[in-house]
Amino acid sequence: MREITFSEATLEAMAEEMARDERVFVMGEDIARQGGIFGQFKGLPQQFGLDRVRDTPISETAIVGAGVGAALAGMRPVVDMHFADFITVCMDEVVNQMAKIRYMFGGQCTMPLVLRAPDGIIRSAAAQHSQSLEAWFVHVPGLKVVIPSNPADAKGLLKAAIRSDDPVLYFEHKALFPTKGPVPDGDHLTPIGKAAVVRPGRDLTVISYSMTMHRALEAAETLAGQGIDAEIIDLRTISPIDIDTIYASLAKTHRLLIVHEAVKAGGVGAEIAARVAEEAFDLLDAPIARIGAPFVPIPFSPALEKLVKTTAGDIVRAAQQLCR
Amino acid sequence: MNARPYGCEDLLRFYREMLRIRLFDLKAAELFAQGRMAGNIHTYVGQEAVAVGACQALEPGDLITATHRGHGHCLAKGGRADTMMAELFGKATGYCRGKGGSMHIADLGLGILGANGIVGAGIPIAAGSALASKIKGGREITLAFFGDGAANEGVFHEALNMAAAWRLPVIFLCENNRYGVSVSIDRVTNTADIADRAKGYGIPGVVVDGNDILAVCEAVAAAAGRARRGEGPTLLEAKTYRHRGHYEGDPQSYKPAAEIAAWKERDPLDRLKKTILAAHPDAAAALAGIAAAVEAEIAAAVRFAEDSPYPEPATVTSDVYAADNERSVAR
Amino acid sequence: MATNFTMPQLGLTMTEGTVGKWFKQLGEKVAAGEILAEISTDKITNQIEAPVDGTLLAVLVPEGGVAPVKAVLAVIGAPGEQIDPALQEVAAAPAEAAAVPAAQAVSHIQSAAGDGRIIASPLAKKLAKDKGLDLALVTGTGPGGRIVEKDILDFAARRAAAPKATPLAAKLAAEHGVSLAAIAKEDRIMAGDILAAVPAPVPIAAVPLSGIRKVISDRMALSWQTTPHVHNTVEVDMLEATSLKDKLAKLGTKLSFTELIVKCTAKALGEFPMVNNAFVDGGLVVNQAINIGIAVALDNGLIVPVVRNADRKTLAELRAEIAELAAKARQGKLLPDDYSGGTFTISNLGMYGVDHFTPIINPPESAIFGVCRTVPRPVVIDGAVVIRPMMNLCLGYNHRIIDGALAGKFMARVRELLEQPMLLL
Amino acid sequence: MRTVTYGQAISEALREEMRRDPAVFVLGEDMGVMGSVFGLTKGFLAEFGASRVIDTPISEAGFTAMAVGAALRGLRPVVEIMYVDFTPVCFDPIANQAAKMRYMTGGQAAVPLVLRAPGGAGRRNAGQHSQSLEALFTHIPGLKVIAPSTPADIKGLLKTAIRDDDPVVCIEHKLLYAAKGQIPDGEHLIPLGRADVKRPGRDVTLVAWSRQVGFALEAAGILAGEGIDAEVVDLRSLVPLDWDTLAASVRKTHRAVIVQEAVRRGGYGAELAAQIGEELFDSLDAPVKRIAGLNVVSPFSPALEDLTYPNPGTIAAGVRETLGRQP
Repeated sequence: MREITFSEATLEAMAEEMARDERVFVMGEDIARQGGIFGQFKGLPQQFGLDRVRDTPISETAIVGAGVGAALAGMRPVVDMHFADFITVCMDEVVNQMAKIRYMFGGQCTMPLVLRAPDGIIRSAAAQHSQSLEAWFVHVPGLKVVIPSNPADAKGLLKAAIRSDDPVLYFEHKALFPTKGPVPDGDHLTPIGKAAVVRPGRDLTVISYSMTMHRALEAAETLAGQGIDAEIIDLRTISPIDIDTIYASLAKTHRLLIVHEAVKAGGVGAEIAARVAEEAFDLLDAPIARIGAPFVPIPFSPALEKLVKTTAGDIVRAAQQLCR
Repeated sequence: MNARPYGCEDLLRFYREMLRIRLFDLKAAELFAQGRMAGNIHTYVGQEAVAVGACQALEPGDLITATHRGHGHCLAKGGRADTMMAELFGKATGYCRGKGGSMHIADLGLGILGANGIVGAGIPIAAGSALASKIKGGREITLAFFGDGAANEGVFHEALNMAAAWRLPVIFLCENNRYGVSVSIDRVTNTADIADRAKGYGIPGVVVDGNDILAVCEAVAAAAGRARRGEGPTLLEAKTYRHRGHYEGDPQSYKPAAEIAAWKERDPLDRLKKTILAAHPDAAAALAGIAAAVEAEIAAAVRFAEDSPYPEPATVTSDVYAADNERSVAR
Repeated sequence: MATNFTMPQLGLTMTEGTVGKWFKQLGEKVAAGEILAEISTDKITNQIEAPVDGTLLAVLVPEGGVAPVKAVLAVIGAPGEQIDPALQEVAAAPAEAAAVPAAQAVSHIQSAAGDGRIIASPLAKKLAKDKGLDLALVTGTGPGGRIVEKDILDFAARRAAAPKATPLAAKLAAEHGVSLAAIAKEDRIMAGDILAAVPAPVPIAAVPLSGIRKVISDRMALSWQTTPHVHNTVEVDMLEATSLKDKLAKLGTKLSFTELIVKCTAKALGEFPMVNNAFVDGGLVVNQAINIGIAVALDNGLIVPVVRNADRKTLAELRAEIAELAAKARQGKLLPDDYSGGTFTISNLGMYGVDHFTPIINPPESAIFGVCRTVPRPVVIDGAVVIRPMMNLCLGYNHRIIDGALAGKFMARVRELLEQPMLLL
Repeated sequence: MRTVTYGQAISEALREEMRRDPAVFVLGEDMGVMGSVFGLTKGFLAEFGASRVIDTPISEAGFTAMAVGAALRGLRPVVEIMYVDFTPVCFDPIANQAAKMRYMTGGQAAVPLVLRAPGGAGRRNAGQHSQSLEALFTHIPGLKVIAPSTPADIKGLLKTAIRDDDPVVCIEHKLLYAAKGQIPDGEHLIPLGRADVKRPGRDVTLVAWSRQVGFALEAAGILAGEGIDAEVVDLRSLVPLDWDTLAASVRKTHRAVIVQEAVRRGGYGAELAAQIGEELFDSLDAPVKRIAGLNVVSPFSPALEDLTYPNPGTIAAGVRETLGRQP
C-alpha cells in the first residue's frame, strides 16, 4: 500500500494498462507536450512515444469520433476531454455513436473506449468549465459511467474501464487530482458496477460519489457526535447502479439521503430515489431526501460560487431532518 | 511600417488604446499572481495590434464576438477598464455582475456579443449576428475574433460555409499566435496559412502582419467595406504572438526561448512608437502624457474593483430566466 | 470466459464451510445476484449469490460436502465452454455486474420476514397515528401484505362495532387468526379466551440434527471431553447492586444485572489475565483484549454474540450493545464478526429460576460464568440472621491452565465488585 | 372551434407569429423550398421570403449557434432540428450558449429562441431516429421545455414560446402530426408551466406528456370498465413544471403512475417520482410507479420495438398493480 495523489494513481493506471496491452493508446488536447493540465499524463510520451500518446487539434467531435473508429478497428483508445463541459461539442459521438453501435450492429462488435472527463467546481472556472454532467449519460443505454472519489478507486476504476469492452465515461473531479490516499500495490482493479460501504452505520444511509463523498464523511463525523450513526456509501459507478448494496443498507437504516454536486433537478439522485421508492417502498420510514445544486448555471464570483456547492453542513441538516 | 494616411492624432489614439490593453493585462496578471482574483485569466499581452487595429477600422454600430483571451477585444471595442476589472474580481459592479468572469465579459450596448469559454463557439454566433443584420437590412457588420486552435473546430468550417453561401456581413479574424495551449499549429495542421482555407468557401483569405497595427487596420477596413457592400465575408489571418502563457501561471515550457525573444523584438507597441516618432518627432511629450493617463486609468480601475461589493447571495438564482419569478424546476 | 464460484470467507475465524444446498442444477442459467448456494459454518448459515451471469458448467462440491475457504465450488460460463481442468486459472477480467435489462414487471424488495417491521404505506401509518391505532393489530391486504388506507379505515370501523377486547386479547386474536366475534361473551374478552379458542398443536416427528443444532452438539461434546472442567460456586449478596439499580431507575437510567456482571467480570479479568487467556492445540494464547460473549437463547439453539473490549465500556454502552446484539441474534442478522473473538463467556439462566449451574466452556476460551437467579435468602451477618437478595455465581474453568487458587481469588474479586458496585467508579 | 391536425396547428402558430412580429423567422433543413419534411412550412417561402424562411446547409451546430447570435441581436429564430436525435450534434449551442448567455452576462443578454425537435418512437426508425431526449434538456438550467399532446395545446404553447424571451425546446412526437383535434378560433395562447387535467378521477393519478397522454386516456377508458377511476394529468410543460396541479391530484388519489416513452433510467419521470416521493410521502398509499421505455437502444424490428415502449395495455396493467390487483 502506498500514499499517492489521485492524478498519480490515474497515471499509474495508464502506464500499466498501456504496458500490458499495446492496443491501448491515449489522445486529447495538451496531453503529450504539456502532460495534461493536472499533470495526469506527465512522462507517458517519454515511455510510450508520441504515437500512443497523441496531442490533437482542438476538435472534440473529430477526436472522439476518431476514438470510436479506432475502437471499431480493434484498438482500445482512451480519449481525454480536457474538461467535461466540452462533451457538449461531441455529444453526438457519445450519445448516438459509441453508445449505440454495438446494439445497432446486433452485437457484431464491441466498443472498448474510455472517455476521461475532468469535471466539477474548482476555483471559479464559471459556467462553461465547472459543470458536473454525469446524469445525462445515465439516460443513455449502452454507456457505463464511473466516478472515483479517491486515488485507490481512481486507479482501480480506470484500469477496469480500459479493460472493459463497453464504452465507459470516466469522470474525475478536478479538485481531487492533488488529493492523496492509499493505493494497493500490484494489479489493483475496482469492479465496475460495485458500490463501497465506506462507513458502516445504523440510523441513516447516505449515498454519494466523487467530491461530495468527502463532504458526506465529514458530515458523518459531526452526526456521530449527535448520536446519528450514518452509513456512507460511495457509488463509484453510477450506471449501472449497484442497487443491491443500496437495498442491503436501506433494510438496516430505513432512511435514505442522496448527495451530489450536480444540479439536483434531473440529477443521479432523482433516478436512485425514483427506483428505490418504487421497488423498496416498504423499507422506507421517511421520504428519500436529495441534495444537489440549485437550478442555475455556475456563477463565477467566489461569493456566489460557494452558494451552489454542496457542503457538509447541508448534509448534516438534511440527516437531522430525516432522523427527527 | 510607414505612417501612410494616418495623421498624428490617429496614431496617438492607436497607441493609447494598445497601451490600455497592455497595462490592463499586465496589472491583471500581477493581481492574479497575488491571488487577488478567482478562477484563471488568459492575458492578451503581445497581440494588442490585432484588437485595436480591427476595432479602429470598425464603426461604433458594428459588433464583435471575443474569446477566452478577450480582455483586449473588449477594451479595444470601447469597454471600460474599471467595470472589466470588477468582473475579474467577481464583484457585483462587474460587466456580468460577477456571474461570468474573465471568459464571459460582454457589453451588448457596445456590440460586444461576449467572450466564450468554448473554443470556436463565437465564430457561428458572429455569423448569426451578421444574418440578423442582413435580415433587418442594417448597415452594421460583425467581426469574429478567434485563434488558430479554433480554426480546427467543426463550427469554423460550418460558419464560413454558411456566411459565404449567404454573403453575410461578417469578418472572420483569426489571431494565429502559433499555439493552442501547448500545441504549436504546425503539429496539428498541414498548411502554412489558415487563410488558405478561404478558397474552399470561395471567399478572400488574407494574411497580415498581426503586430503591425496599421496593416491590420487596413486589412479589416477593406474587409468591412466588402461586407457593407454585400460582397460577403472575409477570412483574415493576423500572424502574431502571445508574450505570456496560455493562462496566467503557465510556464510555457513548450515554447523555444529563441522564438519568444524573436517575437519580443517585434513588439507591436514599440513598432508603433518608432513609427510615430519617425513621422512626428515632437510627439514624444504626447506619448509620455498618454502613458501617465493610462496608468492612472488602470490604477483607478483596480481601486474601483477592490472597493466594489460582492454580489448579494439572493442574486445567485436570478438571471436564469427573463422573469425571475418563473416557478421553474429550481426546487 | 469461465468464472469460478469459490467458498466465501464468512467471518475472521472461518477456515472451511459446508455446502448446505445448491439452488441451481448443472447446466441451468444463472443471473448475477441470484442466490446460488447456501453455505453454513459452525456459527451461521448464509445464502451466497452468483457473481456473474452465465450457465452452471460444473459443481465440484456436492450438497453436504465440506471445502476450505477460497476452494472452487462451481464454475459459471457460456454453455459448452471448455473448463480449465486444472481449475487454477484466476478470472483475468474483473467480474462486472452485468446490467440486467430492466424487466417491465419490477421486482419488489420486501424487508426480511420476521424482522419485526410492520409493512404499511406512509398514508396508512399517518392515518393510524391520527386515529391512535396500533398498526400491529391491523392485517394488511395490500401487495405483499402491506397495510393500506382501506385496511385502517375498515379496522377503525370494525373496532367501533366489535365487542370489547383487551389489547392483548386483540393482539393474540390477530396472531392466531381467532375472530373476536366468534367468541360468545358479553363482557370484555380476555387473553385467556383467545388461547382457549386456539386449536391444540400437532406433535412433530423426530428430526435429525442439522445445521446449527448439529454444530452446538459437536462443540459441547468436544469441550466436555478435552477440557478438565472444574466448577466453583460463590454466593453473592446483591443488596447494594439492587439498591444501585433502584436509585438509577429513579434517575431515569435503566440498569440490569447483566451489564453489571459483565462490567465486574471484565474488571476482574483485567486483574487476573490468565482467566482471560485461551488454550489452543496444547498451547497458551495470551488475549490482550477482554471480549465477553453473552449466551443468547434462540428457537433452535443458542449463539454467543461478543461485546468487544468490555473493560473499556461504560455500563450504558454495555447495556445498549448487549441489547442490540441480542436483537440481531434473534433476527438471525448477526454478522460472523459479531460472534467471534470472545475471550470469556457469561451464560445467565437466572430468568429461568435456576439456582445451581455447571456451564460448559466455550472453546477456545478457558473459563465461563454460569449466573443463577437472585432470590431473597436468610444469611447470617454479624451474628444476626437477615434477609438478603442472594445470587449464586458459578465459574467453570479449564484446570489445564487455571488452578483452584487462581479461580478462587478471581471469583472473590468478582463477588467483591458485585457486592460493592461503587468500586467500579 | 375547428378540427385540425397537430401539424396544421403548428403551421398556424408559426404563420400567425411571423405575421405579428417581423423579428420572427424560421430556419432549418428543407424549411423553405420543401416546406419542411413534415410539410409544416408549406407556402411560407412565398409569403415571407427567403430571408425569413431559411434553408440551411446540414450544419446543426452551425445554424443553431447562428440562431443564438441572431437572437442576441433581437430577432426571434424558430430553429427546426429535423429529429431530436440530431440535437446532440448541436448540443454546445443549446447547453453552453443559449441556456447560459443570460446568466453569464449578468442579465444583459436574452436568447428568445425556440428549438423545435420532432422525436419519438413507433415508426421503426431504429436507434438514431426514434429517441425521446427531453430529460437531457430538463437537466439544463436556463432552458424551458414543452411537450404538448394535442393540436390546441401545441398551437397555444408554441405561440407563447415564440414570444418568450428565454430559449424554449419544443418536443413534438412525429406520430402526433396527423392526429386531429378541436382548436379554438382567434388568438389562442397557453402559458408555460400550466398542466391540464385531461380526465378527472379519484383512484389514481396518471401523469403523462406528448404522445403518452393519448395512451393514458385510452388506458383510463379500459380501467373505467373495471371500476378504476383514473385521473389523467397532461403536464404539457416540463420546465417550468406545474407542481401545484400535479400535487393536488396525487393528494386526492394517493397513487401516482408516471408514463414516459423515453428510456426509464434517468428519464424526466425520475425527477417527477423523486419530487412526489420527497414532498408527498405521507399522502402515498402505494409506490409511485414509472411505466417507461426499456433501458435499451431503440430496436428496429417491429417485433422488438413494440416490446420496448409503453402502450395502453401496459399502462392499464401498471395501474392495476399499483392498486394491488392482478395486472
